Amino acid sequence: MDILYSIFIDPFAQMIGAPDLLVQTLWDGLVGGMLYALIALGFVLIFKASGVFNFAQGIMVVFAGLTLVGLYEAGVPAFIALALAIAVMYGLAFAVERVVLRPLVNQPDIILFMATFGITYFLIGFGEFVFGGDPKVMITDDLYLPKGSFNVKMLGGIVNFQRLDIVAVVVASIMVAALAVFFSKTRIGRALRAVADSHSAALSVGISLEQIWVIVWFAAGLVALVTGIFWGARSNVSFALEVIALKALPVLILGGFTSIPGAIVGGLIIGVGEKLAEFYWGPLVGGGTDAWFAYVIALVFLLFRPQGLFGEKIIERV
Amino acid sequence: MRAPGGSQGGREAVAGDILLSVEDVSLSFGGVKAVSGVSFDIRKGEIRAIIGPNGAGKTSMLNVINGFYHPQQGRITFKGEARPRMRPHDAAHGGIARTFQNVALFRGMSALDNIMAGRTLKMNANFFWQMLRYGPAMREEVEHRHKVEEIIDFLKIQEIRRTPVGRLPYGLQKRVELGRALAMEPELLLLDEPMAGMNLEEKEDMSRYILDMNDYFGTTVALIEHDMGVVMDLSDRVVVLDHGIKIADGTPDEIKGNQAVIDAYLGVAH
Amino acid sequence: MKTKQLCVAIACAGLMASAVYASKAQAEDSIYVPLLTYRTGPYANSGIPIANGMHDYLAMLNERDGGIGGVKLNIEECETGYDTKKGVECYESIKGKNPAVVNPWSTGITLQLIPKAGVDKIPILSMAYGLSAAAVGKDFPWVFNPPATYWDGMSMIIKYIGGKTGGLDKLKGKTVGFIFLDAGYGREPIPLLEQLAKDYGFKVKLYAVAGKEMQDQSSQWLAVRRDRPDWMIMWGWGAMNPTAVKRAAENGYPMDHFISVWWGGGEDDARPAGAQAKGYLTLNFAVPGEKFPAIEAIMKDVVGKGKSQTPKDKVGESHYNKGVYNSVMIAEAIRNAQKLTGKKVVTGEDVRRGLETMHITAARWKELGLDGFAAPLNITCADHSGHQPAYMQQWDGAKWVKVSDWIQPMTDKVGPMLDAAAKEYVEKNSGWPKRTEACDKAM
Amino acid sequence: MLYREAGQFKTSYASDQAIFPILQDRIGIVVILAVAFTLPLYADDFIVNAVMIPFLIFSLAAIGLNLLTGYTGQLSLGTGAFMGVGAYACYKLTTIWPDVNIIVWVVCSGFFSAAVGAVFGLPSLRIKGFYLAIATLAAQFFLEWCFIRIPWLYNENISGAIEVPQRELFNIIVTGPRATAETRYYVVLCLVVAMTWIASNLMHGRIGRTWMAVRDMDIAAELMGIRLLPTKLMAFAVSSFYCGVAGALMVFLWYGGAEPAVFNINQSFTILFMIIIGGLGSLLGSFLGAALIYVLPIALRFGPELLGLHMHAATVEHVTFMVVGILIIFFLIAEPAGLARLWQIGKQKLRVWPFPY
Repeated sequence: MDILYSIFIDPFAQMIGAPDLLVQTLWDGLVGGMLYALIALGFVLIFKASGVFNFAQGIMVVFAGLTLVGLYEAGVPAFIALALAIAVMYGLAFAVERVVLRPLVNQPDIILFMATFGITYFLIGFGEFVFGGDPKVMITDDLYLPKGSFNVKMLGGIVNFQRLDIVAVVVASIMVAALAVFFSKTRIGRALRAVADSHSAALSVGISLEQIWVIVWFAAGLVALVTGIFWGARSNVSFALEVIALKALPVLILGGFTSIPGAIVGGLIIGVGEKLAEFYWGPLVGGGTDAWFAYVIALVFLLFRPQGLFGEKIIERV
Repeated sequence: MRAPGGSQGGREAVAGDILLSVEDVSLSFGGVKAVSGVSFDIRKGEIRAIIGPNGAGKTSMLNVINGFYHPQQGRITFKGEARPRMRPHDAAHGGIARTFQNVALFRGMSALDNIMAGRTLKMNANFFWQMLRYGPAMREEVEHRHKVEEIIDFLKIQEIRRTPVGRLPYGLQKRVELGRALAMEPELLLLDEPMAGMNLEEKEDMSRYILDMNDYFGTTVALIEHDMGVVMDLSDRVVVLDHGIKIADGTPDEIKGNQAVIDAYLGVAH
Repeated sequence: MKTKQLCVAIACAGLMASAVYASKAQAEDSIYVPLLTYRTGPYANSGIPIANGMHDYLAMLNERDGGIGGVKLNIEECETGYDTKKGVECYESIKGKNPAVVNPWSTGITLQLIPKAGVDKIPILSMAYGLSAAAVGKDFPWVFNPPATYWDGMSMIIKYIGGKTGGLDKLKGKTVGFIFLDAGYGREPIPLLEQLAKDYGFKVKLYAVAGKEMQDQSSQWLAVRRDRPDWMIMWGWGAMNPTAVKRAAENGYPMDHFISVWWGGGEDDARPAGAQAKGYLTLNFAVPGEKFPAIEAIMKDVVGKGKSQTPKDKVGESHYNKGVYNSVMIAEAIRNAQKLTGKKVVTGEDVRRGLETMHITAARWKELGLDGFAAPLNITCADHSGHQPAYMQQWDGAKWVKVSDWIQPMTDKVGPMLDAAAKEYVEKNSGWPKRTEACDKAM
Repeated sequence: MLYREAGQFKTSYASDQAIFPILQDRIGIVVILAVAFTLPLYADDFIVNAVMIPFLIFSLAAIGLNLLTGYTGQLSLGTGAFMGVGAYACYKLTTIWPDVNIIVWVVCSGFFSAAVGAVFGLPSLRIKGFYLAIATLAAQFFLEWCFIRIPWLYNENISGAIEVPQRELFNIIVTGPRATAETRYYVVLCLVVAMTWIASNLMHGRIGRTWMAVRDMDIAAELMGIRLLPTKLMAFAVSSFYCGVAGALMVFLWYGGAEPAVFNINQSFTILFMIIIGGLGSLLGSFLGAALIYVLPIALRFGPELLGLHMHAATVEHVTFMVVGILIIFFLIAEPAGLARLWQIGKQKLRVWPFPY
């Protein structure tokens, strides 16, 4: 009975008893979810336009962040460093297209997936070689990112908001909105969708596959840079960040591999879900559940909706 | 066109028992009706053709017969037994084999292995002997290899035995697929457009195989085909579907003169 | 197509060829000191300064004194990336080259090497990490974990907390939170903490941080906010430390009630949070700073001459000096071994004896040019840790400041637990060899 | 000229169904086995201990994953965890019943991981491809967490790690620190050879054909009477069995102790690299992939020193990462079907050499 009580009643009693903590948990989950969503967004962009499951997105986040901070530490002014980092991400997109994607065009998905592992390895080695393996402090002040926090008195307690988190959520929302508009309203965006539907169809309407790949990888690079800045500011810029990218996978499952709003909704569900689980139910099993909870949500979810939240129902044909 | 090797002047009507009957079957996806209220039967030993313009619901009909789709309404009786929730592998166990409109071979395997895979149901050496590839497992392999070699000889594909089927030309792939279905020694063989995309010579070969198979092995065949010449020559009875509805059923001669069929093919509005 | 295949063939051939033989014969007139370090991977922030400190001190001995006892040290780093697999590979590759001592620098690698040490006759020096029970020299003749074990560290922290509360008996009814890396390393002090909680009547709250989640930690710190423990103790490593410090500050946890074990005491752990981290406390056993003559010698002979990877401004930092401490022990052990055996080029077996007789007094520290650098160290045949004291240092917003005297561990509590743990280890590993190595007299 | 099958006529289907129908291949296998079994006579400890033993163990794990991913087409990222299940099962078994022969327990531990693998294979009926990969990722992280969180699994050791006790086989020490590299090598080699032989038998028979049928076209397979769920579950079980045995060997005959981090996600990825680079659906590819992915970094780390080049340890590591990354991409471009396919092409060329037309 005790167990049942602590599973089914106690957590809810806690939620009602200390609503400020509940709000705080939800807010933290929201922020974490938004940041997961940013990483997932990078995956979605590339998957949508080239069908490549880009495992390197995680290391691209680290690499982008490192480039920015590394250049700054080398004496480049912050905003020039930012511009240069963007240029580097473009160079990376260009190089990936030329060296990896072009020779592997029309290969099965798993081969391209594997190739992105190659890219991951290379970027880990190259990043550490150039910038060193020691973690770097994100240059929040120079980028005029706010710091500190403010407390809001509500529900008989205090809810703490980090200014940085608010900016992160706002920037992430703007990026998502911008990308959604880009995909649906612009000529290039429509071309990208054409590529996603059929490579040959895209070719037949005169769109160069190469250009499109460069554009999506560059867009994913930009997303990675933004993600790197915010994750870097939350802890620091180091290669340990790479593992966070794995969290984007359950987000993708929930949201579907090709849906931009799906990435956001999935991110929020995962972010909020795992925080609530760890905070209210985690102590029952000794904590640390956030290492796997997101994946289990995704797994359970998949069993009922194999196509994801926003995917279309799959009808198998013979 | 007439397939060589068959009897002349239309096939004699085979008046065997009813092997399979389709009664008032309806199937829809979402709101789209693929098949509605179709009934017909297939007799033992006959070659039954299902024809109709594109989108008439022919392939859906085959999918219903071998349990891949479950009809919302109506029932299928096979060998006197109605199995409402039959799964595809149950159908296979019951003796229904099929080929596919777009070749569905196991692309990574050789022609020989593809046909051997067709014998899976007949093999039963347990895991232990399989592991050792010795005793019953090896005996079984060799025994079924004999059967498979017979089929290979029958289809004249000796040279491509070891070739991965992904690398074969389309016509040969279709032949291997037929071989694979044959290897199951089915009572009822469903052929989904066995001659699509073939040239005249290949079509003649394929027609001969179908007839021979029907003669030698006594296999009942239900086939979908667009080539009217082939259909009229091969089949004993023909059922015509259009927009998911059965519009005619009878011998080739009856169908030839049926006004509804002619209208359907000419696209006359209903 | 042809050339492509040729390239592949050549690549394969080259790979095989270079894999065939990878060890190299060693010159007879030097002492081989391999350093297992990690300058890469998720834990590099802690690993780099330590690697630098270890390397630079030994390199300085080579430059300034021409080695130890006239014999040059052949210093070689092997990169482990804090990965057990690579660590074991490193060990296998160095063990044939007659190493004087092995420093695994990872609890995981240490655990793998402990059973091998006695067989390969190579002593393991795991400075203040690894298996706490290895302090029992009777059962672990080849393993050393000076100057203190994790359990010593935990007891020192509780002692410090007791002191701040007005006596250990005043701890009754208080809550102590323990946030730890969810791995063997982080879990090790829990039994002692729970024992002490029972003895002194305080409550313990555990907050596990999974290795993958160490850059996030928001739910753990939220739980801290809910539970409002009076003190927080941290056993973290790598990227976990700076993140925890940041989260603690963000959640408004009083930083001067937040205490970390010595491995959370690097500059890189507190610096990212900057002024917010002000007040954050950690244990330490090697005083940071570059004003010691030995460190100045490093600056002059090694770093100044570009013979090191260390940036000038990082010499003398907290973790760097821990690395130096580690190398001082290596050097002293080699010296002792030379004295004991009369040989110039000593082997692992000799160095083991040298470690067992190590006694670095305050005077000796001064001789070494490290006056006041650390507490005296005394290792004996029975006690391979020394259970030496440590002190508390506090982050003032820009650097570490010493804020306490040397705190002695509660040896009365820790000792019996160590013995029990060692006994259990020996029992569980059937066939664990009985100690046959004789004890030398202290030098 | 040497590689010809002309003149070798098959007189029975049994001999035509043999796994190596060509004489030269059989000779080749015998030579390789002879070299493998005599290796400790002329190779030094480092080669045996740090190259060959892990290489064989990784090959076995790669075979395990290849059975699932290469032959049955079910992408799995839980290999590391399944290896862990084997290792922990073996540890528990041998500490509870220390008198039973350790080899028995190593093999038995495979059954535990097979059971766990089958449970986590259940979603495969509804989920495919990358989606399934993420379902197996849940297995990976959940099991990893269990290895840390269930002290019973590691006998409440304070270190949280498992330590390998000394065990003997016919009075020869095979596990623990005092087992010689040669002994351990022979034990590993025998098991790997036996299990490779079994895998090869399975893949050449009905079971293999069923699995490949499911991989190539699951719908057609189902319409031929192959039940998908039992087939996939069996593939998960057999694959996990191999991984479990590999995990137990890894801890008992190579590391001599392990903490949960050994079985982390990187382990899973490493094995996956091996089979993709080596060749999906090829046993030979599992070995070639393991050689490339495991031996290459060692060669890169210790190679430059051999050539007299002196580099910082960290720099070597960076360069290793870069080179491995470049080589992965290079090999994928050169032959996406893997090293095993390259080998096939080479053999085909040799067969018709010197008159290719």
